[in-house]
Amino acid sequence: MIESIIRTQELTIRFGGHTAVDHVSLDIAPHTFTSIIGPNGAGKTTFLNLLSGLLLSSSGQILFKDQDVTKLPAHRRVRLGMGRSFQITNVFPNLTVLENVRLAVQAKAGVHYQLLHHHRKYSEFIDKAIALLETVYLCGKSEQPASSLAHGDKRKLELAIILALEPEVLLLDEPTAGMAVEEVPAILDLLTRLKADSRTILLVEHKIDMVMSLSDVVVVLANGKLLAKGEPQQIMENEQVQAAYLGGVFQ
Amino acid sequence: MILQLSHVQTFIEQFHILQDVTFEVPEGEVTVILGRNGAGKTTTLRTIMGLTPPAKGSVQFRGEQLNGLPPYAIARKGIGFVPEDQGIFSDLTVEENLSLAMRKKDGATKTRLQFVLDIFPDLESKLRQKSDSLSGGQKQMLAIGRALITDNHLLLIDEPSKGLAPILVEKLAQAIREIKKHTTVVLVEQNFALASAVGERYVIIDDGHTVREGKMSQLLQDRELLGRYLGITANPKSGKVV
Amino acid sequence: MDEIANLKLLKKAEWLRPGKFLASSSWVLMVLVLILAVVPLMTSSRTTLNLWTEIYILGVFAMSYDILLGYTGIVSFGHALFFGTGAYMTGIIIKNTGPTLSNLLLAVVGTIFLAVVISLIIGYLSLRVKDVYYAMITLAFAELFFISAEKWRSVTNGADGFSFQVPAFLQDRYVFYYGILAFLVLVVLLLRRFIDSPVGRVLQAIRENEKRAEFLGYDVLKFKLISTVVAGVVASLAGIAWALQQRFVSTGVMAVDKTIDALLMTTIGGAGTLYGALLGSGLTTLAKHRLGDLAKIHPIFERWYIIFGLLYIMIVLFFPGGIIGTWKRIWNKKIT
Amino acid sequence: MDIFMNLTLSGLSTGMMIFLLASGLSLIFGLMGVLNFAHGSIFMWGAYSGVWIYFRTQSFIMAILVGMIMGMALGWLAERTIIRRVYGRHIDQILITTGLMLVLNEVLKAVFGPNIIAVQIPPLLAGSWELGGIIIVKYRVFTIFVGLVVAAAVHLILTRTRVGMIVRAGVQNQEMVQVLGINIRQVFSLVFMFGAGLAALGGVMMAPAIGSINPNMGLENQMLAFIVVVIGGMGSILGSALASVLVGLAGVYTAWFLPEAALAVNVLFMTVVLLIKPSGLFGMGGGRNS
Repeated sequence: MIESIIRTQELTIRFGGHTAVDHVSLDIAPHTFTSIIGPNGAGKTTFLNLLSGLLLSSSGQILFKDQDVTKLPAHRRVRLGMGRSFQITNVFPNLTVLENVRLAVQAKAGVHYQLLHHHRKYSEFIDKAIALLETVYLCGKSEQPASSLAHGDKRKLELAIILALEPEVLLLDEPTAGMAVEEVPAILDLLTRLKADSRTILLVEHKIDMVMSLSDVVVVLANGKLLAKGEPQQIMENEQVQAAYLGGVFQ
Repeated sequence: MILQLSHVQTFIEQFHILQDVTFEVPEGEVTVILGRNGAGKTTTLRTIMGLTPPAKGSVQFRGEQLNGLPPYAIARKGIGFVPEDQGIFSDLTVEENLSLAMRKKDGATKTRLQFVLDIFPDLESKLRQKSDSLSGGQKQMLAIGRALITDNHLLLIDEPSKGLAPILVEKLAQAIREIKKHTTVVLVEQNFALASAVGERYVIIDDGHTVREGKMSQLLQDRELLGRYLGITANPKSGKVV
Repeated sequence: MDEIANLKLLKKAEWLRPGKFLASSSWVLMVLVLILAVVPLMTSSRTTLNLWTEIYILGVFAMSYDILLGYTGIVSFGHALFFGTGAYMTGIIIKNTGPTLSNLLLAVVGTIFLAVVISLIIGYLSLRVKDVYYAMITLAFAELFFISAEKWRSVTNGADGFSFQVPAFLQDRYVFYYGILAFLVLVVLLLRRFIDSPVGRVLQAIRENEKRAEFLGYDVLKFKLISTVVAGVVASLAGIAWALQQRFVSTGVMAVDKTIDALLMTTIGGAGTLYGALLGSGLTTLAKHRLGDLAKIHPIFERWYIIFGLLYIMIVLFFPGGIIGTWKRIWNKKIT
Repeated sequence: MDIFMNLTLSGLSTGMMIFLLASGLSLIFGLMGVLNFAHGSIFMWGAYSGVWIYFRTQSFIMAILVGMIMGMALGWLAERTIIRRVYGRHIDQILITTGLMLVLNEVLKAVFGPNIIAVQIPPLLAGSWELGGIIIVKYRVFTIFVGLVVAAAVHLILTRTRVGMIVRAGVQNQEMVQVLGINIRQVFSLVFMFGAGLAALGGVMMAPAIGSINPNMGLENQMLAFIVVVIGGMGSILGSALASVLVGLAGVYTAWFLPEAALAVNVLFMTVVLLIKPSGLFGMGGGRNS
């Protein structure tokens, strides 16, 4: 019986004199949709970087399904079941859209060091990749190089890549960043469907309305510290949170 | 109008950050750009400075077109910029940081240097120290002071209160009031208390669009607008925060 | 009616599209091999046949470099040390034990073993650091090998080098020609299979975006190691062939110039296209011989490399896909 | 004892000449992030044009002047025409500067011929002093002196002048330098030119010290300069100076005991430094993949 799928204990990282994430202890329950919000520079992305292994913490611990992953390299965490998206678009630009997803399917299947078989031998990978592209409405563009996609489509492609990894936990860093307003609903729709699958999702996001409508739990970071955690409505009404956003008492 | 942005669009790589930004900055006032996280406030300042040049639209400064000029040329037109991360050269001393900004060493520059040391007395005693050794607040003072050394007509300041203790925020507000006697200021600020205390005009940016501009005093009356664009104050009880 | 004609035309165009054309079938290779196979029927000049085998051998060497540069996205300045290891191993073993087939096989086995070991050691030491440092460390190791070859005179005879006899059956010029051609075809087939294998695909992913590849769960360092081992082994095999063709080995086979030759051939022909490296080998080797001959007219032609250096700079700046890559791009544009 | 003294002097002298080459390399990398594989070629152009003038004028001062002017001209030209197109693109920088190296070396051979040219130490600096049984070669003392003067001058320029301040600031944050109204591209050109000039000076000094010049000397010495820059830390002049001395001394001491191992020791040294402290012994910033 696992109560929390991800647990951080006193997680801290310092850059020179600056403490970007400051003794954050947080439990993420499985099958919940958790959003992390906070003012600029609160340490949200850094926190995600620590969870996913892009950065190593200065002190504190990260447990994933009760296993200590604090020192594991990123690729090992992915294989354990943590998939992440990036704030900046992060695909393989000169490979086709299909190949982008196929590589992720191949990784999930554990086919790593196979030198001599032709990759087409694994036709089930291609089938699965196509199915995933259908999920994100990108099927018609499967043969284009990823670099030719519009920005919104690239974000969809990223989601397809992460879905291909079938992670138990999805770490999403601002999936709608830099999107034209009309492109946002498609991503919102996708996230809603992911939520319906009862996956564990951790979302860093600025768009408060989106956070409020999707989240089961909202976590607020400010100046690297955990400020509040609770249901969306609770958080909205929390004076400390409002103060953090609006800048404290001052005349 | 000292600065005019009309229908400015800016991309960072493929990110369509500014989608339609239009506003004007009257001379001699403090204009505050407000908006939620990720709305495009920082990018607006960086676009004015030429650091992320606009793809479409125009930026005019004292009637001159700034589009297409490199950042250093824009700076020489008389615009100072204090970035979000302060951009202090930590390997250099405080004095070197200041003198790097001096393009001339004439009497006027010396007067301005004195003005900087008057409003930020903390800096005077630390002139010979490596700026690495400054506290967060002192670094902010140095960053703003550095932008005041040159004969600037316009000062762009990005979130100066970030990470500062309340007492320092108050000092900062005084300094900005002092600065605006000489220079027009455009301020990006999430700390609404500070913004409303020093700002005369406001511009609200949301999702890369300017959605409203006007006098700060009017904004303070408009709770609904405040709630909609400035964060999570959906709840009228939040009045006491400000 | 018109529409059907158009469709047919389109189909035909599709077929001619270099991307499809190269990837969809092996027949371009077959035609090429057939053409190359009849070369000896048209000439029996030893010089001409030597020129062709030289192109094939350096082509193999350049293709192995393309695995690093074009398919994994790393710049090595130490590739010649593998080429040189193969050449020296062959030369030294055959010279000291006699020109027999079994000794040649011993040299091949020993070379492969050594190439694997060296590439693992150097790769392990240098693949963790940034690309510029990687280039530097590989250059440093190549210098070490070069100097060792120069200083260890009792075995290598230093910069003067030594000649040796090749096994009798390789002395027949036709046997040698077809042998090397077969070697080339084999390497092309193997490398093509390699780059189309799951590992090869991951390497291209690493070239495109290392971080993303890691976040798919791939252990990037291990894949890069595989890449350096494959490239190293193939380069050392090319070195063996080179020694057999020249029947002479000197420090030249270890020199940085050899690595730079491979870099030039790959980039000019088109990095990341495999066949580009072969084309590059053909161009530079032909130029070297043809322009080298013109040196009798004016010594400036001895400096023919200047032209290739400039061409290379132009290609890096303006045509990153080299000849084949640019050709593909133009074709694709024409069709769409 | 006198052998030890002689070795030390010779090591210091070699170290100082490597420093001339390495300091420019280090500055260019520190400020612009460009690892210049053509740096050794510019060094060689300095040596050849210096020697060429020396043969004609018999003036070593002229040789130094002309060599440096040649180096600076080539550096300026290279930056203007080629290097500035690839700022920020690391792989392309490696490829393009390698191409530049190739072209410069080939043109050099076309102009000056591909053969080794013997060079004598200028009479004024030739010979040696004897001091209590220790023989001190004058030219070595001269190179050490020039090296120290250049190190001090570069250090003073970096710390005391406005341009130096801009360079130091630019190493940290180029964007901010521009925002202060400074055209950093101009500074880049200047530093590139200056670095190339130092490399060329190293070439002119090196020629009499080793007694000859040849078209391979560029790459050999560039290798040592790379090692120095890695050990000393990119962008750190004092680091380069110390590392140059270290590399120079390590080279001569090992060469005395085991001549074959001289380079090996330095290469190993560099590899170890890179793996343990990628930012170099005296440098800032990291070299490790992130």
